[in-house]
Amino acid sequence: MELLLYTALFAPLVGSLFAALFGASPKTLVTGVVTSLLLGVSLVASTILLIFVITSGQFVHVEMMTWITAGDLYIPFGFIVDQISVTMMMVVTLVSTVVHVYAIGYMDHDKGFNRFFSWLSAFVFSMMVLVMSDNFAGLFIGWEGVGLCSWGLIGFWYQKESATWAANEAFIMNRIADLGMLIGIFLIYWNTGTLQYHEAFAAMPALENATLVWIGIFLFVGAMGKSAQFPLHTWLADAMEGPTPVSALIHAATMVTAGVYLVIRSHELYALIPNVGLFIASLGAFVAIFAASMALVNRDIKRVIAYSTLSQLGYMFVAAGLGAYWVALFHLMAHAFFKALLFLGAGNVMHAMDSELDPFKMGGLGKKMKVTMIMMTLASVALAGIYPFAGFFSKDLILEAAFVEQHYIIYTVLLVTAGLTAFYSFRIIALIFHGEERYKLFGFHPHEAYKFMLVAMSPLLLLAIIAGSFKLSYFEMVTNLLPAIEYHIHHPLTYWVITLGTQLFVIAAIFFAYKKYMSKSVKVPDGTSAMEKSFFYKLLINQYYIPRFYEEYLVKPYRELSCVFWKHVDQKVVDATVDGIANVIYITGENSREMQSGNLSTMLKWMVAGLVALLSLAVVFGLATRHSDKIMLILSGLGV
Amino acid sequence: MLEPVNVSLESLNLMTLAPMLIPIIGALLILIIDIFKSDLDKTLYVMISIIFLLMDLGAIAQTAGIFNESGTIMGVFDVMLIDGLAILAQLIIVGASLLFIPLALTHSRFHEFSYSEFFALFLFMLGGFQFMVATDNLILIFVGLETSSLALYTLIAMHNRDKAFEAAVKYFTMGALAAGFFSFGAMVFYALTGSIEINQIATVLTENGFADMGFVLVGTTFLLGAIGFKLSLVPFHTWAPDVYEGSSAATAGFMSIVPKIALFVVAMRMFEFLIHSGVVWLEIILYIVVVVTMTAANIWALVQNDVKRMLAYSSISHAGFVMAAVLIGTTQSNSALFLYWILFSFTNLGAFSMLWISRQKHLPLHQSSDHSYNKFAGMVQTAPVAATIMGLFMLSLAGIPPFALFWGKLYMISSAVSGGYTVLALIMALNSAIAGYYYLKLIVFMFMRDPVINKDGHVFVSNATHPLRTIIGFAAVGTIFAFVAINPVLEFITALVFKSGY
Amino acid sequence: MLDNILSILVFFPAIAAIFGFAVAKDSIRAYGVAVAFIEFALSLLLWFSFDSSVSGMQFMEMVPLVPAFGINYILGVDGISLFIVILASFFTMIGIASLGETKNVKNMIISLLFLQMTMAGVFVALDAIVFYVFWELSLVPMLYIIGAWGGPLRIYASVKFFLYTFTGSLIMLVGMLFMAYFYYQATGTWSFAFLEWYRLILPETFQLWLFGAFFIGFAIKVPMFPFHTWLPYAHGQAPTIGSVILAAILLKMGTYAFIRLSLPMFPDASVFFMFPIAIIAIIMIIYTAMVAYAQEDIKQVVAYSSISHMGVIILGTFALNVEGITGSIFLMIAHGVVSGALFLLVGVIYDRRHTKMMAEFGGLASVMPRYATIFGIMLMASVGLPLTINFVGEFLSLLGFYQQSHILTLLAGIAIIVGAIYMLSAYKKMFFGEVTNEENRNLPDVNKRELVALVPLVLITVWLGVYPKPLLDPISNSVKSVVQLMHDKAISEEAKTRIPNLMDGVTRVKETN
Amino acid sequence: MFEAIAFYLFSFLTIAMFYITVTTSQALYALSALAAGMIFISAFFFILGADFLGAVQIVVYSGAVMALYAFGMMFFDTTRDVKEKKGNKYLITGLATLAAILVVVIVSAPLIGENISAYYPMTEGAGNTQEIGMVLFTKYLVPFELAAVMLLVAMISGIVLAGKKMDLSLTLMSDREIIEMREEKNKKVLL
Amino acid sequence: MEIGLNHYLVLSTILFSIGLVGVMRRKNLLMLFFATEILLNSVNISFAAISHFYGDLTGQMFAFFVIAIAASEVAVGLGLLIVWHKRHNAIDLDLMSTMKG
Repeated sequence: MELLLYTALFAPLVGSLFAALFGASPKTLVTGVVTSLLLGVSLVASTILLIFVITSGQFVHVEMMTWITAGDLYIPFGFIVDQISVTMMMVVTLVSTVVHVYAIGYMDHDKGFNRFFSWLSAFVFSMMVLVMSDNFAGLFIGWEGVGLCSWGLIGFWYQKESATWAANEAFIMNRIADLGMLIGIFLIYWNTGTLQYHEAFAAMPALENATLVWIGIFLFVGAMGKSAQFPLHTWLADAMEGPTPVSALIHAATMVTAGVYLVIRSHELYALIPNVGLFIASLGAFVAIFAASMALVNRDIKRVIAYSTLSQLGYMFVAAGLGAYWVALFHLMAHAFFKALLFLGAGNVMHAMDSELDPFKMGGLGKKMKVTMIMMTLASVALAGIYPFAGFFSKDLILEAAFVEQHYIIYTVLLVTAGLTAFYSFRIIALIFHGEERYKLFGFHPHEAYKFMLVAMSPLLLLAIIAGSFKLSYFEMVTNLLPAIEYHIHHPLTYWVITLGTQLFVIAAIFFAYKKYMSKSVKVPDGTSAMEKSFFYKLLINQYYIPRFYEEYLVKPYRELSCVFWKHVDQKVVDATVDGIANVIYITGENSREMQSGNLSTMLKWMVAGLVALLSLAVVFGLATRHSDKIMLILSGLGV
Repeated sequence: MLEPVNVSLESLNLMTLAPMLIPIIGALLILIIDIFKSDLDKTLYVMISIIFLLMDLGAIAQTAGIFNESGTIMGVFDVMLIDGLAILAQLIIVGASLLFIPLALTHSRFHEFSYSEFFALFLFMLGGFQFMVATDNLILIFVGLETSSLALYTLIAMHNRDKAFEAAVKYFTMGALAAGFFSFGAMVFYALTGSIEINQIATVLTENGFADMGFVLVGTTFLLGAIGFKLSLVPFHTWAPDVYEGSSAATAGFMSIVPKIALFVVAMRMFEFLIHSGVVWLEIILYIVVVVTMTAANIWALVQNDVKRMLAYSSISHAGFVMAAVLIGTTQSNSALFLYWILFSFTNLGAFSMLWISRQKHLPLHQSSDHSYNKFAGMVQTAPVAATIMGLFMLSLAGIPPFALFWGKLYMISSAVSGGYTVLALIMALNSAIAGYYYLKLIVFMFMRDPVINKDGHVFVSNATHPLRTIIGFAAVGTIFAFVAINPVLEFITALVFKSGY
Repeated sequence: MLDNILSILVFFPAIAAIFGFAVAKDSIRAYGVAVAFIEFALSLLLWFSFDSSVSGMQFMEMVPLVPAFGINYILGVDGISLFIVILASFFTMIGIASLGETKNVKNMIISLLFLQMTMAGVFVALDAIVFYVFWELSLVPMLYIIGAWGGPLRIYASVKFFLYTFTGSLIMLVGMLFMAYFYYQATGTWSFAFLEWYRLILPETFQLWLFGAFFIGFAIKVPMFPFHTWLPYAHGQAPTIGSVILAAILLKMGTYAFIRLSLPMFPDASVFFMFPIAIIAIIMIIYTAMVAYAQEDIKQVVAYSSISHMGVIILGTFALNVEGITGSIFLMIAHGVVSGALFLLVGVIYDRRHTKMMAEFGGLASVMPRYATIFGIMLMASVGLPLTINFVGEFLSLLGFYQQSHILTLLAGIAIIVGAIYMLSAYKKMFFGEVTNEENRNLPDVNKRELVALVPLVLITVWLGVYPKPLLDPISNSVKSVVQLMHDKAISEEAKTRIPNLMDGVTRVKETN
Repeated sequence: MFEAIAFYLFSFLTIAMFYITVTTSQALYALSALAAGMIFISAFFFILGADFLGAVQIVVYSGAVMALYAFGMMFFDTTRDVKEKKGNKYLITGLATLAAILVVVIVSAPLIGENISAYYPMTEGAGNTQEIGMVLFTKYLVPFELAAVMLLVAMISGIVLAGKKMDLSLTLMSDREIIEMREEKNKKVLL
Repeated sequence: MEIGLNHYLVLSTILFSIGLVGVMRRKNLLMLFFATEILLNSVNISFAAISHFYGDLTGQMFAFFVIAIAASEVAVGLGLLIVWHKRHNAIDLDLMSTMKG
């Protein structure tokens, strides 16, 4: 089993290094193939591990070698395959294998083909480290590793200013969160003396509540960054500058869910601090509706999907926050499948449309790209949570959990969000595939993607449809580790009312979207319509003005302050002081060298003056000693 | 009627006179030779001088041996006083002279070294200095001082060009004023105590508990003026830069070392007992003078355009630095004074010698002085070895370890620390930093700039002959490997100083 | 030979340098590389014969120098100094090997060899005066290197560098003399030996003053805010090799000295000044990172980033526990490798374009992909990505300090954010975007000679990031004895509690359980 | 009483003479006044019983020194008025007066430790010259001999400086010129 | 009205100060040398007086040596002046300031 574990872990790394060898050379198909194959190996290994874990109910735990030791600190490279991590491994390897294969086609004409696969495999490796590590430090390695790869992939087209900007934004925002994570790790170490999961969690119940709260908060701050929770969410939408497979893999299926994974992994901690859990849930709910609202009007298909991801992450946090860890994990998994599918579909569309992203410039593509249309529609259905697709099982559970836990506000918010989700998903479906063929106005010649790309997508499609049926077996598996709380609304009537009501609401939203956006009157918005002038539209299209707020009130001041620090503080104060001291000394010399006039008379005068000065001092001193008692009297009178 | 005086020859301890008499005899010999045959080559005189200096060294060693056995020796009606200070100072005087005198053997001919009188006067001067340090009688000190000074004025003037005369006249006139100060100061102490021997003055003053403090202060002031003049303490220093610039580099180097050590010994004898007896005023005054001398001279040195003038100011600063030893007045500080001055002597003489071998007969183009910084620009490209050696001396003067002067500074600052003068120690340290700048300036010119005036490296060694190279080599080796010798030298000095009761 | 290996290590380069005067100009480079390689091999030999399980000094040598004044030539090496010595010889080798076309190459190589002597000397000296000798002497070759081969402001920069550090170290010298005097008062003999000084327990007020005196010397060398302004000039003007060695080794002297001298000698003062120094360190970290962000010259960015990183090192040092100090020592090495590599990288582009202005570049990633890759790796190391060398150090430093103060560590942790900001934006300006400047269009990628220097650095960066244990063990071992010494010597209650007692045998975990 | 009158008289005279010496613009006046002042000072010596000193004063100063100065004056042709560019008069007088006042303030205080035993007491009945001879050739033999050396030095210096040797400066001549000069000189000797 | 030691000391001081004035204000070197003679002579009065009042010969000795020193100085000083005068035909010290700073 250890060998399998190492295979699963290191196969992507090997692939990445292999591809890196050709990094600077022009496209060689072999890199794509090799990396994909290696990922396949990894997938197989993960699958075997999954089966092993399910069947035996045991963990695979290895300690490869020591990493850091200093003082009492001991951090090994330790890896664990348990129910949680194996789930994640499955998701990661599966989606990434699909994406790799897909990308061979998608990146076909790109000059950076080899580089792309190197980065992509490196990402997978980092992600595997993240999920498989048996300690927080190892998690942090993966955590930063995925951040790095995300940076490299978002900025993959580095000639584009917007891409590199987005890459840096993503990295820096993640770093902000990572600081929180780091602090959380420090707290854990100084309070439990270890960073190993099982030891640390074992020690936690003995700690003070306040400490635990702090640990919980700081770790969650870390999670917020990776999972793009408010207020660190802006990077995710901008990250869509990267190639679409990247968005599918990183910004939908895997990396962004790392935050959720962290919370699930730390469930023993969060179970001790329900208040923090509630906060997480509330924030999740807020982000869910907040992101969904922004998705409503956006005119960039990838961004819409990105907001959707954000929104779904909100769902997951709600579940995790409310203690329904297994539900969160389940939704994470299901979401990974259909969201990746959605992205890849969007990738097909982009490919067809020469990277055009505005759905208003498309329309009627369904005729040219039937398979893609079907796939995307099904994925959207899954996303919307229609029975019997994957989304229904996972998302519905979250709603139920919220209901059962009697957090009705959260429940309501999530319910509304579900409606919004359905609306915006089908808004773009309608805009892209149905209605007038507006693309002709812009001179596009769309075509369907390569066959093998579509084939590659098919496992995802399958899973998006059927993943819900694994619910029970899944439940059995993960509840070996996670608290086995079943969320049943005991009153059957209520159950049915809620379930059916939700379904109807969602379907209504879908119809509304179709009705609104399939009509022939849909035009490319030109900023003249009443809606576009409305306050809400502006608010939403500008993402609540948050990016601008950041730009105006954080980025710019930072840049200006930096300049002030450099040009004014550092040069004009600190350095000028140093130079000033030197200059004062020098100028004193320059000015007083006149003393040495070279005239003998002056020199003699100086000598006499020196003598007189000494004599005066002598007299003063003589008087002072003779009258020292009187002087003291005067001084004491003055209060000295 | 007066009784006839019976004096036994043994009680006179005539051998105490031997070290001083040897150079005087040598000088007379040179004069006699000159009478019989003039126009003899300078090498002869140089060698005669060296022989006599070596004999002198031997005589000093002899007295050192006796001192080591029997302690302080008084001789010739107790006028002569041979103690550790006297021995050490004489060793430095003669040693530095030995380094100096071969500098006469330059490639080009310079006026003073071409005449036998120069060597005769030089030896007379040494005799004067040796008398000064080997007595505590103010009369003998005064006469010795004047003998040597008058000879020195002439030596400077014998360089025979306008600047040299100007320097000599300035030095002479101010020296005359200082002589007035000295005699007035001595008079006041005589009035106070009825004696002009420092140990008796000390005894009497201590006995009556410094009753006439006013007189003491006036006397000290005048003596400080006189001694400070010779030691170039600010504000009595004004002669120093001009005189250094006016005289030949070799003479300037000599002047920066030998006269000063003689005066340091006098200052130690004169002032330390006063400070130890609690004349706070003197402590304060010396403190101020030391600090001002160090600092002001450093600051002026910063702005100089001529290397020799810079070295003049730097010598002033070093003198101020060392004067701190007198202020501190512990055995350690007094030992530090000698250690410092020994190390300083070859470093500084080495530096001046480097200037000396680069001396040209005429001023460089568009320059108003012999050794402007510009002259040395880019030296490393044209004369790398010479530049390196010069740089070495500069580093040593700046107190960069492990070169010679660092150890002196170290021990001196340590003595300030141990003596309880914390702030002084800091000021000394900071002054070393300021001093770093101007020494560095020369290094910058030599190593980091391109040549301006001299594109031909030969200029820098135009005066070099084997003897000069040897001297410089000796100084350089001494500067680099000083750390090997520090321990024996320090032990020797400390033993002598301690045994003399300082 | 092993008995005298430290002396050989110190003086071999100097002697070789003297012989180097005799080597012909066109062969001097080979000679330099050979000498540096032998030196490096010697330092490796030192490592292999080093006993990691011993926490104290090894390979001690003692020759009386000025016994009358307690000055002895004492050398020794322990886990704290071992790797910096190796790093120094390594960088000298790398530096000489990568030396591009240089005028007066002979003088340069001889200076470098002398510099190597002083660097080795500082880190193995166990006598204050010997330490001081090498400490000061290291300024001279550096002065020459900056002043003779530097940019247009080279003279200003070199003189400033020299005088500033010289001033600071003179104050330190006064402190050393005080220390020796106190030792003399306590024992009746003079001594400048560190190991003797360690045994001296000083009253707290003395500790404070002496700490202050040493602090000025070290802080200028490090350089700590607000004494840092010489550094950007020195780096900005220095030739590549000068910057490399300055950043990689010379700056470490200050932080090393804190650990070697200040901490074990003045435990109470260290505790007393812990927070003020931590605040300075935080200012260094954030402020200089912001200044770095504002720079237009890539070399200045790296220079300021050095200061920022030194802040983390200082913070780790003043964590006063094993984790923090170990981390800070490791970070010294890490920062040496990384900043050295970054300066080399800047040198690569400077050699080609003779400018360091970022605005002149842009889009280099497509022109020089290998260069961009190596730069990227080093950049990521610089921002402290895990599995690179810097992370281990930074992590341990911050982790260590967290025990002392939560909020300050949080502030210091901003390092990882601001560090990313200036580094990434600099990288973006240089490498990303379209090639706008025609001159950049046909730049050659890194050549073999440069790769010889850079690839080992990349390998070390990753190797030690993944497997830092061979270094951490000896370091940690020696640090433990330092911390224990501090704890034992501490007088005040606060210091006793702040500095952990390792001899309890009871670790923290067990306490909590 | 006589002593007092003599003291004040000669004090006045010396002060007046020296005042003239330092203020007059005529070198000749200054020289004459100086010589007169010196002689008046010897009067003090006689009053104080230092006969030998008085004699030496007159011989050395008024004789030798003044003769030298007079010679110098003729040589320098300073009979004409010397232009004294007046510097800062107030500074000079201020400094001097301050010095005078300061010293006078201190010095006019009575000496407390006045009962001082003489180390070389005057012998009753011996003449001043004898006494001096006695001390000079025992105790002060060394300084005396050194003073002789000093005078020798002064003599040599005077000869060197004022003599022909300084007329041609070897320092300023190039090496070639020096060699040529030597050869010429040798020729002369041969002729 | 007894003339005491202090009288002589004061007189000496006054003469010394006159000498100082001369030293400071004279620009003609020859006349400046006159002033230095005054300095030394003024001290001699004190020495003789102290010698007289203490009945001690040392003071007279000192004065004797001071006279010798003064005489030697005149010789050297005049020598220097002659050299200077030969070159410049002047003995004004204001001309003598080529070195400064």
